[in-house]
Amino acid sequence: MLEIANLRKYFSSGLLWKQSVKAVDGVSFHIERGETLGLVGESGCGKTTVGRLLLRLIEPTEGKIIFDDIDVLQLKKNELRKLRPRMQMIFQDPDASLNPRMKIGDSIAEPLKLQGHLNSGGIKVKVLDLIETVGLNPEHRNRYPYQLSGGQNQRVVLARVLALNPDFIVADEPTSSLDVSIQAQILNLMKDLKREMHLTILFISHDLEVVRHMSDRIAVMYRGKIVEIGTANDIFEAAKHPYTKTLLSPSSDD
Amino acid sequence: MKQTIKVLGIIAVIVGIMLLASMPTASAKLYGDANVDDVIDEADMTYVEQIIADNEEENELADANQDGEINLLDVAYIEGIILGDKPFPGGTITVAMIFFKETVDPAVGWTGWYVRKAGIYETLFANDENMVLTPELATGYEQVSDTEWEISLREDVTFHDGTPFDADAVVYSINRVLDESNSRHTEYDFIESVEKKDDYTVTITTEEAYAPTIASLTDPVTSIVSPNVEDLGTEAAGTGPFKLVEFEPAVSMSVERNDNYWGGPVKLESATFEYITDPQTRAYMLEAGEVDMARGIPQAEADIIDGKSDLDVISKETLRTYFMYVNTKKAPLNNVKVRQAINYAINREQIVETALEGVGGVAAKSVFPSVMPWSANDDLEGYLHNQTEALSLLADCGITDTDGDGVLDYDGSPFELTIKTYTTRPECKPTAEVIVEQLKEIGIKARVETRDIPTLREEVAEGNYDLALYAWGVAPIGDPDYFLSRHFESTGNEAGLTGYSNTEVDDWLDAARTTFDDKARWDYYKQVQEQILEDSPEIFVFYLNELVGLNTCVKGYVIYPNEITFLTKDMYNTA
Amino acid sequence: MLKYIIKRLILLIPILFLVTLISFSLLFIIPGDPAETILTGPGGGADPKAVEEFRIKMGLDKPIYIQYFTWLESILHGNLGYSYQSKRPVIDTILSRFHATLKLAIVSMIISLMISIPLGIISAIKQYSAIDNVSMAGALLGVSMPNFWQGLLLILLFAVTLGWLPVAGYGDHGDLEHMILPAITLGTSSAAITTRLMRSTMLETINQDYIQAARAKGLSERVVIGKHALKNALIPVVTMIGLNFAYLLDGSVVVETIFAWPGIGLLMVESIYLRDYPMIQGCILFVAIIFIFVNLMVDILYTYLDPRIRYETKE
Amino acid sequence: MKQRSDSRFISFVAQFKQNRAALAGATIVLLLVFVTLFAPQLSPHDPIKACLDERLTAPCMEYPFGTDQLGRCIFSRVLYGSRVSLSVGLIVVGIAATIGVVLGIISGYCGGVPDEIIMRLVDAMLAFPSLFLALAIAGILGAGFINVILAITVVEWTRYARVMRGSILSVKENYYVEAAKSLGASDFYIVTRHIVPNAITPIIVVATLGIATVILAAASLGFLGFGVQPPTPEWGMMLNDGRLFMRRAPWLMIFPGLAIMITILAFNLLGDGLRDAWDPRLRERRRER
Amino acid sequence: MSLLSITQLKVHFPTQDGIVKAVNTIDLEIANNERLGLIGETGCGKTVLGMSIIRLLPPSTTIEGEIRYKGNDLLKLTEKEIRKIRGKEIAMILQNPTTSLNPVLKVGDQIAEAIKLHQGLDRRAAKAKAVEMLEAVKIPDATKRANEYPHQFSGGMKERAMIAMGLACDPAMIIADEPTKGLDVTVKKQIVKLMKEVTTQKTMLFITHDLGVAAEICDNITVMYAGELMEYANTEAIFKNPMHPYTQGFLNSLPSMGLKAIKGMSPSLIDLPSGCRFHPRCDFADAKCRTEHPELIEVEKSHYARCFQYA
Repeated sequence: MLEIANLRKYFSSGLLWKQSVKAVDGVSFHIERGETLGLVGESGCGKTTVGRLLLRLIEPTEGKIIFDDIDVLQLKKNELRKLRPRMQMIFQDPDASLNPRMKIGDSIAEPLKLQGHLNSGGIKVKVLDLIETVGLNPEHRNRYPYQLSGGQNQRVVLARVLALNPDFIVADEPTSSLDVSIQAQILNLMKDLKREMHLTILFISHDLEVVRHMSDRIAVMYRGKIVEIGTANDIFEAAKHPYTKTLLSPSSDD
Repeated sequence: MKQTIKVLGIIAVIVGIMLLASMPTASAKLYGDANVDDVIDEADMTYVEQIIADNEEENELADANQDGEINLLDVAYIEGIILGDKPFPGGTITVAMIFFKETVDPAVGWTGWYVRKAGIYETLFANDENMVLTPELATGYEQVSDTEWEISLREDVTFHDGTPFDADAVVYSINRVLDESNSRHTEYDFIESVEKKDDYTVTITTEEAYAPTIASLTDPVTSIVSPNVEDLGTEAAGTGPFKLVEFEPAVSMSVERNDNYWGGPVKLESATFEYITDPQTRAYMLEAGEVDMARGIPQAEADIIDGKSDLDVISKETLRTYFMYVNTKKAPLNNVKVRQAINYAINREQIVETALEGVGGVAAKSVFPSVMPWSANDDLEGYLHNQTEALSLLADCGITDTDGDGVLDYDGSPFELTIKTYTTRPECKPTAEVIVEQLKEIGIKARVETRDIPTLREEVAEGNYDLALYAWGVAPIGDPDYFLSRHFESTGNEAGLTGYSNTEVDDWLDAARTTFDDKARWDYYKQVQEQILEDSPEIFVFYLNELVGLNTCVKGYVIYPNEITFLTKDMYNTA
Repeated sequence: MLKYIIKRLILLIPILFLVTLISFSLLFIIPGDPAETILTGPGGGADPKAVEEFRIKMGLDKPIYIQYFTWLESILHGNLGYSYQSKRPVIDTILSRFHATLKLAIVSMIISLMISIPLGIISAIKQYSAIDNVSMAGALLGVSMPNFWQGLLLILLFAVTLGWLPVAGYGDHGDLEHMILPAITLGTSSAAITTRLMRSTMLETINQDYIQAARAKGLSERVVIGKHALKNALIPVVTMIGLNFAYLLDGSVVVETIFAWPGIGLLMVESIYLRDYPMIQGCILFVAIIFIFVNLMVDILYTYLDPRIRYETKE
Repeated sequence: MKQRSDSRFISFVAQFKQNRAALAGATIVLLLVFVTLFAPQLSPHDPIKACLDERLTAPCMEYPFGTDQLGRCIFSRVLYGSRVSLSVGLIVVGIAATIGVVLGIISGYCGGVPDEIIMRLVDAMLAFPSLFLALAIAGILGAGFINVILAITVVEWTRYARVMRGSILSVKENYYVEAAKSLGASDFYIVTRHIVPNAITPIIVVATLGIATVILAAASLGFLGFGVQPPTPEWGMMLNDGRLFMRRAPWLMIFPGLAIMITILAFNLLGDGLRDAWDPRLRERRRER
Repeated sequence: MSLLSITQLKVHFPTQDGIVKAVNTIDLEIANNERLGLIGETGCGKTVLGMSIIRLLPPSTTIEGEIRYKGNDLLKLTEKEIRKIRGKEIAMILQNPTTSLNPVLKVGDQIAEAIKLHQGLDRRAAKAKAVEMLEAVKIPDATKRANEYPHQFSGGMKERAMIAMGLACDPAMIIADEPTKGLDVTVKKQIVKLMKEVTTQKTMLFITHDLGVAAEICDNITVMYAGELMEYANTEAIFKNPMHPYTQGFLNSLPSMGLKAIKGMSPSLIDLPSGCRFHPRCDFADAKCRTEHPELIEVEKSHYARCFQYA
């Protein structure tokens, strides 16, 4: 389904005295159709950058991304735009993921309008459908993001992402800004949806427990590189890389 | 909180110190003026004698030599002052002036005007307070031929730097004006050469016969400078009653008495000119006692200042005439009757009363104010305010209110006139506004538009105007040719703006320029003045009054109508 | 730090170039002819022959880009061209006039800071108190009152009616008493701005977590405000000095006109009336360059004051 | 104690409503607009009709603000003067904000070379103290309505470009922009639908305060004699004219001066109110704890 | 004998949206050398409770009840007296070290400040002590680090510095507010370990939303919800035998416990539900829960819960 090879992204700064930071430094992995790959690592290890690179929201310095036999990096702007609905992203902060000036209903309807397959009546039906799917009330349609809680907004984001029937979703710390009790709600919802809609997911998180719960396989990232990759069980039961071991160890063993 | 109180306290102390420092300081007194009549003359000698004889009471001023005693020595001292052997206790004067220059070189542009006002430089000839041409550094002249003028010079003069004044200095100074690099050299194109005949005689040869030759030597650009000064831009050495002491561009210039002045004892010891562009500020400074004199005080303040016991306002007509160019190339202004009608519609007395606060000027008859010897005003009738006459003249040209809306119509549409003017002279805008009201009264749809000078000039040159209100000094050198030939001779630059051309006027002007007989010239110029009034290519509105506010202690000040001479040897301060 | 300064200086080059271009392009928009005005005497009118000569002599007949390069050359020579009026190097006049402006600006700045900083602090600490309300109202009036109006009212009151202070003028080379009224006129409006800034940064600072942290240590309010809060709150105020300087320069145009203060603002107004283009361009360019360097200095000061930036630029 | 921080608009309005000073400012501004629109109906006299017999009349029933040196009604002139001031303010801010917003969008959204060029130009423009530059332009162009507008616009647009760019840069950081991009939306769509609506608020604040600045600048130019030309009454020019009669007829100077001050005050109050209501830092501070 | 005892504490403060009832009738005792975990989700009032102990709340706040420290009611002390308690007797480690350290002052000076004030040491001695403290919290190269500014520290180091600051005057009690929030897993582990070490001989109120961390450090745990304490027990009991439905739900929603969510969301402190604060989200709620307000009762020995199930 998705194959990336030797992906690199260096950020440079400064106009005259350039400095570059190797955010992603030669990352390769693949994801099977219908699989959830968990990507764990500490903040600043480059995991979010990987997510963005996959969707070509930023341009990689080097590397290859093959999505469904399409070489994503070779696509022209127009072709990329056509591909984009198939690959979607869920961000950390649900509040910043929604345009504060758009009603919830409009935010969900936006991808449908952009796609242009449905007429306004069709869109309305579909939006109501999606709202129900993610466990919101129809009356939420006319609310603004600030009138909803973080958890509810993350549901809206999910609804918007699902509107396009994507094949692949990058979920970048979707619950890190939520409280524990709400986090459980959202994660469960995601699991249900994945099953129902046969989604392929790259699940990025710093929380090992959460990743274990969500993923089929787990990749551990450290300083821009993937240090270990394997099934959830393999990682938790028989970690090989010392960094993974540190992550897993309880604090008293430090 | 405590800290703030401290800070506020410090501020208060500082302000307090500043206030204390601003207390006025005492100034000089007119020692020798024993009878306190503000002049030192023989009566004072008598008065001192009376004091010595105990017939009069002692006073401080009677102690002329300031030795603490009043005795016969003081009588002698007063005599010395009168004779010029002893310095006149004339004190010092501070004057708020209007304009300044960044240089003191009289040959640069019109800087000569400013340094002459300070009494530093002099010219070969000058106009006195009655605009009579008199020799200054010259003793006289002789016309050798139509084009040759022999000028004899004073022999007893030295420059401030000690250089003797002679023909070389004159040749040097005038050649500086004739030099190509001088921006005003074209005005002196008529001069072919200046030559030294002997030490105290120079010969000026002109290209062709040119009557105003001598008068042109009154322009301060021809000020005679010492040939031995290195940088005339920052230093000065003239022959005038005052020597330059310090010059701070844009701020002030101070001068002191020239003890060796050829014209006799200089009464004032020193003077300081402060350059204050804002008229209101000058007035306030005068009132606050920061200056003893202020030139160009605002008309609205004249009454208030005059009303103060210690202040006076002196006013006098100047040679500055406010007039409107009329676009005679544009219908219906090409019709002389329309121009005359406008002349009749204008109520000049009202303009003076309102726009000029009753003090700022004198209603004009024609081009030259009456202070000008060449003015024909006594023989002219001028245009007196007469709305009936104006309306009937306009009716003659088919300008009547055809549609009964109270506005006169010309050629089927309302008769509109725009008066364009500029704002740098404060009188222009209100004057134009009053004229507009007066034109409105007879039904002309008029309005004012202001421009800055270059824009206005450009629009006028393009013929894009109806009436343009301007102010000109009509005879800075005292000769009528300057203004008349520019404005009314067909080839004149300004006549090109109005489109005025009258062959008779051309002939008269040409004849007057090449005639050397004053009587004959006067006849020509009188005719010209009559004719242009009749033809009205320009509409004369008023002659500006110079308004000078001064402390009553300042004595001997006289207004020169040509706005060239200001500080003279006869002024002093009794304060 | 040195590297940072050099970096900043290099970045200035294109800006300085643009600044000269903008200053010069003022010439493009001239209607009318400067020669006409320059050569018009007190009598009125200018001699057409002289006008033509003048244009050629001053190079006004040349293509505009040549004129620009000539001007650039004069800038590099450091004289900024020659005044049409006095025929002297523009820079001489500007420097002597700027001296007066600088004097006035410094005194105004001192007055302004002496008023605004304590007032801003008190207002912030005692938010919504009477003193806060009064000073904020005053500050609002200060920014809203046109300084030309304020200047005139001050003259009317202190100089004309009460006679305490001189009306106008430079006095003896700009002595203090002549400076008070113009400096107050200039200073109050900038004080108004600074007071508001001081108050708002102070308010912002005292609501920061580290202020709570300082209180949690048991420090007294005096230390908390005077040390922890003030040190942070003053940083943006310091950077305001640069802006304030521009504000003072702007104000100087009007204030110097009213008070006959022979500074660069008055020079500008005079030069405009006289159409002394080299002088106008020179003034504009000079003021811009001064302002650029003041801001550069403020930036450097800022990086010095704020350790967050100081150490970043060091690396 | 973090509260939801995204309730921009509603809390904006709520904040604004609580700010009595801002409401006062808004009221005065509305009043000014009313005066401007109905100046002919409100004026007791023709503002340009001179009545030479009644010159320099002190304020009275007939002439509430007195008359000037040509006997024109100052009250009427002040009323009409609001037209000039407000229209200069609105036109300049309108043009400057449009230019600034467009350039700010280009600069902020595109980045790279266009950003460099625009920002260097802005930097260069900002190097000039604004009144100095405006004065030079107005002075050289000569007095007149259009010239005044031109002169002030030239110096004013930069602030909008700067603010817009900054605002765009911060809005651009929001995930919904990336989300829209990942939905396959075009740049134009993203800018118009997502970025500009969220980035424009600070521009409104700056524009409101900008009107005050512009009116003051216009009045300053008028005062220096480079303003709008007669017969249009303009406050700065009236002040300049009235200056000569400062003592004989102080009302000539006092009323136009007051008019300028009140107008600027009103826009400042309004702008401050808008800014306070908008500024998330201020708002959060009030909500927290 | 408890070191700190809170009785009937109510903390309310006005905002423009209404009165925030952050703390509602709380009774709590902390014994000497006890490490008590205060667990709760965002917006339940736990930080306010911590702040109210050393009275670091804005003046508009209304506080009722008593907070007795060593027998003295802290709420009755003058401002001057409470300043002598702060930092010296009770130190608070505020959350978010990035904003809680003054950016323009050197870290060492910020620590030394309190030492200077409370222990009367001179500048140099205080600074030396500050370096000592930095060493105590295992900051390498402490002498150099003391002269650095906060932004030169990493997140974990800043937290350590905050802890050093709290410990600087050897206070009897520490209030630590979310010291592990926002830290990476590995760093978090280090900080937890450090906290555990340095507080062995101290009384601590440990405020957190992270049950795992609390379990590591604390002897007892109390669960706060909507401004009230819902449950109180020793750490083991809370994990093994949670009594309150909220505690149960909270535990179950942890990923490691199977991610079983509690329905609905936390109420706002402005608009609290009637009856039991938790009833809208509670699976066991009945009519009584909706109308009547349960009290905190001792269900087992030293295990309290606020639920009608046990009434």
